[in-house]
Amino acid sequence: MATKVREQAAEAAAPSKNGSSLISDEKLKQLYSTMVKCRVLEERIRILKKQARFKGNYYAAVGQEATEVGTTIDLRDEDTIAPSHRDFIANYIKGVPLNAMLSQIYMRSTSPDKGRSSPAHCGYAPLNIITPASTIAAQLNIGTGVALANKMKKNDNVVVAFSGEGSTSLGFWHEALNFAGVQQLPIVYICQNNLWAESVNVKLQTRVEDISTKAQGYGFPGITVDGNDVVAVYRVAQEAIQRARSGGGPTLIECKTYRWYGHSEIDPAKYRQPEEVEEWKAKDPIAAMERYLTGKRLFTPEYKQQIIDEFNPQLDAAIDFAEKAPLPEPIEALDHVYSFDIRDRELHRTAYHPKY
Amino acid sequence: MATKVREQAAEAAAPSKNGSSLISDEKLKQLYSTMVKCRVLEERIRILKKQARFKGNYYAAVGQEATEVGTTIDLRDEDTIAPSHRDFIANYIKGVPLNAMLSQIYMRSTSPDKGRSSPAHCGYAPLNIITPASTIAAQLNIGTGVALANKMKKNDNVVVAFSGEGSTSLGFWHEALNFAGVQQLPIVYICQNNLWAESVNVKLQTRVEDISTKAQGYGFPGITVDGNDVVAVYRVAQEAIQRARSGGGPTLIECKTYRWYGHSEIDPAKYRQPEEVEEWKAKDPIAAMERYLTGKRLFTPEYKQQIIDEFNPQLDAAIDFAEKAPLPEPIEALDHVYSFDIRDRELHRTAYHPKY
Amino acid sequence: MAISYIDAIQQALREEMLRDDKVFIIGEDVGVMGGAFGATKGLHEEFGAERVIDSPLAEGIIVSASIGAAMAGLRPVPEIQFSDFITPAMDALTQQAAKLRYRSGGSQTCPITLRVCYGGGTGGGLYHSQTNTTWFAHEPGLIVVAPATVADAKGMLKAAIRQDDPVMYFEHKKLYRTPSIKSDVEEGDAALRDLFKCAIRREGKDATIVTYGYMLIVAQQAAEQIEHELGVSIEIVDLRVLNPLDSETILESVAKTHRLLVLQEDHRTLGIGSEISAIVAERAFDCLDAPILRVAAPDVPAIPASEPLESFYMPNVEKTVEALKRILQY
Amino acid sequence: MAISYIDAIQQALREEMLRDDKVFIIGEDVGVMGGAFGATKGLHEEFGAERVIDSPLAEGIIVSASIGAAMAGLRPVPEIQFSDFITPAMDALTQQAAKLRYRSGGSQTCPITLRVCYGGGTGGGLYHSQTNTTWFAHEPGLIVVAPATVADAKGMLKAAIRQDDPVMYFEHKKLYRTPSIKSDVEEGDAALRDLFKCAIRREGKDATIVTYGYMLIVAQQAAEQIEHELGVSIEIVDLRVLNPLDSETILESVAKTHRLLVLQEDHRTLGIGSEISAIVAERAFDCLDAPILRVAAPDVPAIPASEPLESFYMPNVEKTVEALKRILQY
Ligand SMILES: Cc1ncc(C[n+]2csc(CCOP(=O)(O)OP(=O)(O)O)c2C)c(N)n1
Ligand SMILES: Cc1ncc(C[n+]2csc(CCOP(=O)(O)OP(=O)(O)O)c2C)c(N)n1
Ligand SMILES: [Mg+2]
Ligand SMILES: [Mg+2]
Repeated sequence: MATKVREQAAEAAAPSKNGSSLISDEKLKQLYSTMVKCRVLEERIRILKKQARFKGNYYAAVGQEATEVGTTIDLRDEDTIAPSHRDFIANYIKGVPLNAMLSQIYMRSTSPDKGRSSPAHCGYAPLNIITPASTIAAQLNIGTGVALANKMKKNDNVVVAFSGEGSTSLGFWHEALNFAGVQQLPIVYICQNNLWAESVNVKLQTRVEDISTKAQGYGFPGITVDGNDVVAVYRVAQEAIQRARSGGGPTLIECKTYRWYGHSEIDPAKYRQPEEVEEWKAKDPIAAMERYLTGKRLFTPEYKQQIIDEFNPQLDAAIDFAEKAPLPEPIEALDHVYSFDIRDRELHRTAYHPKY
Repeated sequence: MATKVREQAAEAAAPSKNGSSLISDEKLKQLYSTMVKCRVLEERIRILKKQARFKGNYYAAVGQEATEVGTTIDLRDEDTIAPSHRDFIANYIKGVPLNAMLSQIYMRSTSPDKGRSSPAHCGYAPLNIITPASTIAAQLNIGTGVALANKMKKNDNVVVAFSGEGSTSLGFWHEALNFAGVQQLPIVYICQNNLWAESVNVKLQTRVEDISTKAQGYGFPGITVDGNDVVAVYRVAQEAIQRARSGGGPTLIECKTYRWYGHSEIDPAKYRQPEEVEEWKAKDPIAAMERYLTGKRLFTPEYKQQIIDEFNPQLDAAIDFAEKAPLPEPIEALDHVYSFDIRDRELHRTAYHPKY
Repeated sequence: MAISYIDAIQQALREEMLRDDKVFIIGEDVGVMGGAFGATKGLHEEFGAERVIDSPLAEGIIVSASIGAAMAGLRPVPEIQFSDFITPAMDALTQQAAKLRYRSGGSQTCPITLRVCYGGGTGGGLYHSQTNTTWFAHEPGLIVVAPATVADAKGMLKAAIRQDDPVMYFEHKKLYRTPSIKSDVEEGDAALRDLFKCAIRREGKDATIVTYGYMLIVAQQAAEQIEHELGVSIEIVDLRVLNPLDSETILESVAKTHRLLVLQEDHRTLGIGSEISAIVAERAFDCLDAPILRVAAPDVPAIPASEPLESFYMPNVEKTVEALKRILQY
Repeated sequence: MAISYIDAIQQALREEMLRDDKVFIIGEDVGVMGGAFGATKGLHEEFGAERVIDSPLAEGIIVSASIGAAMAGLRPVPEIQFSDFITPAMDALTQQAAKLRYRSGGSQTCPITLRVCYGGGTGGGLYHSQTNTTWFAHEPGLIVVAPATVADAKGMLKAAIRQDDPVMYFEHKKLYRTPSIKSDVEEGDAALRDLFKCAIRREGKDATIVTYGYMLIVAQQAAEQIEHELGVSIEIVDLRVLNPLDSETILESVAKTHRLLVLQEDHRTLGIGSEISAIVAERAFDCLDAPILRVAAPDVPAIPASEPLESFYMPNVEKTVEALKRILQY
């Protein structure tokens, strides 16, 4: 079966072969404004981290917003996403309330997981967002199982599963994609190839140029797209999601992109050349979209300012909510182990019972 | 990098592009006679099993001899092979004494592993044959490590690692090939695609037509060859081994073949259509080679009889040796756990010591 | 009419699949072939390839796809053909299934029932005889059960499938067709069995044997022999559940008999017997009149294939009787 | 001059690489970056990418390629960045490394030294705090060590690299830079330390604490506090080796003090403490004047990230002192 290996942004932005219409101006603006809000959100989180206002680490996707937004924006509530440590903002794009997300950052009792997972590992059951483990690629395999269930239930919900290029080296990644191919599951695998897995360059992860090539081993389409071109990503993702919804099986989409900062907030990223970073910052997906919108007379600096000015108060409120929210009670460490309660057993098991 | 997906037997039998000469008559006869001996060996083992003369199970490669012989026959003692449960005869082809191999079948103290592994799981340190675990594909990963060592030692020894098509679904398989690609290791992966993994058809293992396609995801050549054409297999294997020896990196060779009998001696293989079995028996690699040799005036029925008549006495002697060989002493179950002895500790640890 | 342990498993699967169409089976050779040992026999024909899925050869995705399907509301019953080959699913089981409810603050769960064929003594050798229950008995978040009787084989499997937690169900291959344990079983809900308590299989007052799985048979034979020899009475506790452990039943038995022996097929170090011994030494110290002995396999990597090596390895009646005498005569 | 635990690890690696060119390092981020915590700092520059290999993100091949390289005569020192992520290597470790010598009748071996960064109490949360030593302490064929001092960190790593068996070397991330344990270390062979025995870190006569890793610090603080409070003396046994266990040293200490407390960071069920308790209840029963208590984490799936949850989880001085009092006043 034919496998497409490269899709150019231009081509992607044009009416697509499945005859779907051009993207509306409203949608183009929504893609842009959502990227801006994600950027503001993560840059703020990074400041909060530097101010040591929350404990734990954070993994910013700054520079990768086009990928996150273009793939996630039009999903339904019933669709599932399987984020990795890098995809905190995918929660926002899918509609998770900021109060819940900031509570996650602050590990408060008001967070979706009641303060158990690390700040960036955010899930949200009401919107079918799988709470990620840190185990790289594990979310793909669980997401693949959700896709299996959707297929068995004969509904048309899809799963969008995220991973980085480093993740492709793991056996988990292979078992998931191979199974999805055999079962022709309604799932889209988004591989954000940002060139680095912590300090390890993609050249040490795989011998292939394009991660999308790997789809050929699984018998479904693999597409490489400019991950900093939100229109291209959106178009390619929509096609893949459509194919999945209509029973056409899985797609692997490689988004070539870049993380502007270190692997996490404690990583100075000395292993990268400053030139490389500059080169990629020049490819800022937000600036690129501004140029694109300007060409269509859809962008003005005021418009951008307005987006930011509307978003910041919401963000301030959420931060305030999270900072005022209570931490979990210590004893809650004993909860949610099983469907039944174990507090009693745990609290008394160490005690010696002279009754014997 | 270009990846070759199909090589025809004819083409393979012709002088190869790397300019290597035609295969000598002597070599052709050796390929044939070795296949015949392997067939005799395994058919005899199956009889011994039916006669319940040894315990434990056996996994015959009858029907797959061309693959085993064509890939293994010209290896050096220093080259390593990583067999699976299916590749008992690869031991014979590489030169393991029949006494050792039959001792393995009979699980005697004279077996290379002193009676620990199951009959078909034969390794032999003096000839660098890795003693296989039953864990599918695990031998590939260990073999890949041996290849890494050969590369680091800057010698020109190669590794030939065997697996079946079912093995390709496992994460282990992926991690091994991906790493070999990145490191450009001197290893040849032989995938014997015999259509079945126990009762599971290859269509349920992967969506791709040719397993060799999977090499494209790892950035090295993948070749599909008629696994019942020993000349084609030999030629393709020689090219891959040459490439590996000279620092050209790994190759994945898919040999399309078929196991005539059940997965093991206790499997009636009801899941297969009799027609399919007949169709493949008609493609008997030994009969095919006889036709090929006849065309070259190198074959007569007497010649075949002579091979069998010479081999049978050797086999009888080895069976006799094995049946007369002692079983391991019970206490030997405590040996070879560590580099140091633990008999004492184990024999006395349960005892209660009133000295305290 | 009396049925075998493996037929009880097949019945449980069939009844639960008929009861709830969310229940499905996935694993290697579970479909067309009906399982390596026949536990899923006939189910592929009856329920079709959609609900009895012959998976690729990949334990990791067998379990992790089940986790995802369970999150999405289905009731997967995946199978691991041999416990020896469960390692590719180690992450799915210990890092995903065991931790999903906890890491999501109770908002996401995965009620899967993983059937695992385990156990030695059948000449299967190093890689077809392993137990490996310790890896999972050590993981809170997982329920680990190991039925020893036909009634439990059926009833605990049915209960596991209905339980809102990930359950690992260890079935001993040597029990599959043991004639001596064949028995009648009930139908439907009446067949359900408890998932949390130990069972007293034999009442006694002079010593307690705690065991599970195939070793229950060995314990019973040893008890009979020694009662006959020494006129003592031995209590036998069948663990049934390895995680979370039912400490109370064990402690009460020891409080009554004052002597404890743990019998396990697993090798000694960090087998389930270590935990039971530790619980009793911690909480019922005063009740003990003798050291707590463990009859277990020696600490070697696995069960060798050659007959003399395997029989040296396996715990048996003789070793059990000898240990019992040591604590009784202490 | 006094160095830190992590510098001791780096020194050991460097010295062994200089001594024997068969020694090489492989793992995630071990090269250019010098390791997630800096344990391999400077080695990539000094020995090059050939001997300090930045591997793909795949723990399975990191370990299994090391096994193969070791079979071929090299001395690999692979690294697992966090014990939480060791699961992809579960088969390589338990089914291959642990069993290769055994299954080949002693004819094939794989002397690898796997460094594993483990341990909690640093706010790392569910997946950057795990211990998971039980999975491997349960596997004969593996040597499992967990140094608690700077001298051991260096000497046991050097000895492990020279040992003809697969060794798992668990290094506690909270010890890496703890100022209080910094100390001088010897150079070269003089720095070598034993790989098989426990160490008495503190002599005492009224009770024994058996522990390892970071908990040794907790044990020492608890011992001081209670000696000061009650005027008793506590003996502290540092396990050092989790597999195979040095039972003799533990038994001798209990024979002297008659009271035993096991302190482990791991959660209670089937942590190493269970085995130690079982060994003593089996072999030194008569010496015991009190129940064997275990101070351990509660049986929950992992260490939660939020501060109050983590501190509830972690064993500490207060919990240890309380348990000590219970056995002393028993
Ligand atoms: C199985 C596993 N091994 C190692 C790690 C440690 N780790 C966390 S993120 C990371 C790099 C991931 O790289 P990539 O997949 O490219 O995602 P990115 O961080 O670039 O978004 C590593 C090695 C882990 N979390 N899980
Ligand atoms: C990890 C693992 N899972 C399951 C098994 C059980 N098993 C043994 S052989 C086999 C089928 C192997 O099929 P394939 O790789 O095609 O090799 P073939 O037997 O056809 O030569 C299976 C599932 C195993 N040995 N290891
Ligand atoms: Mg990356
Ligand atoms: Mg096959």
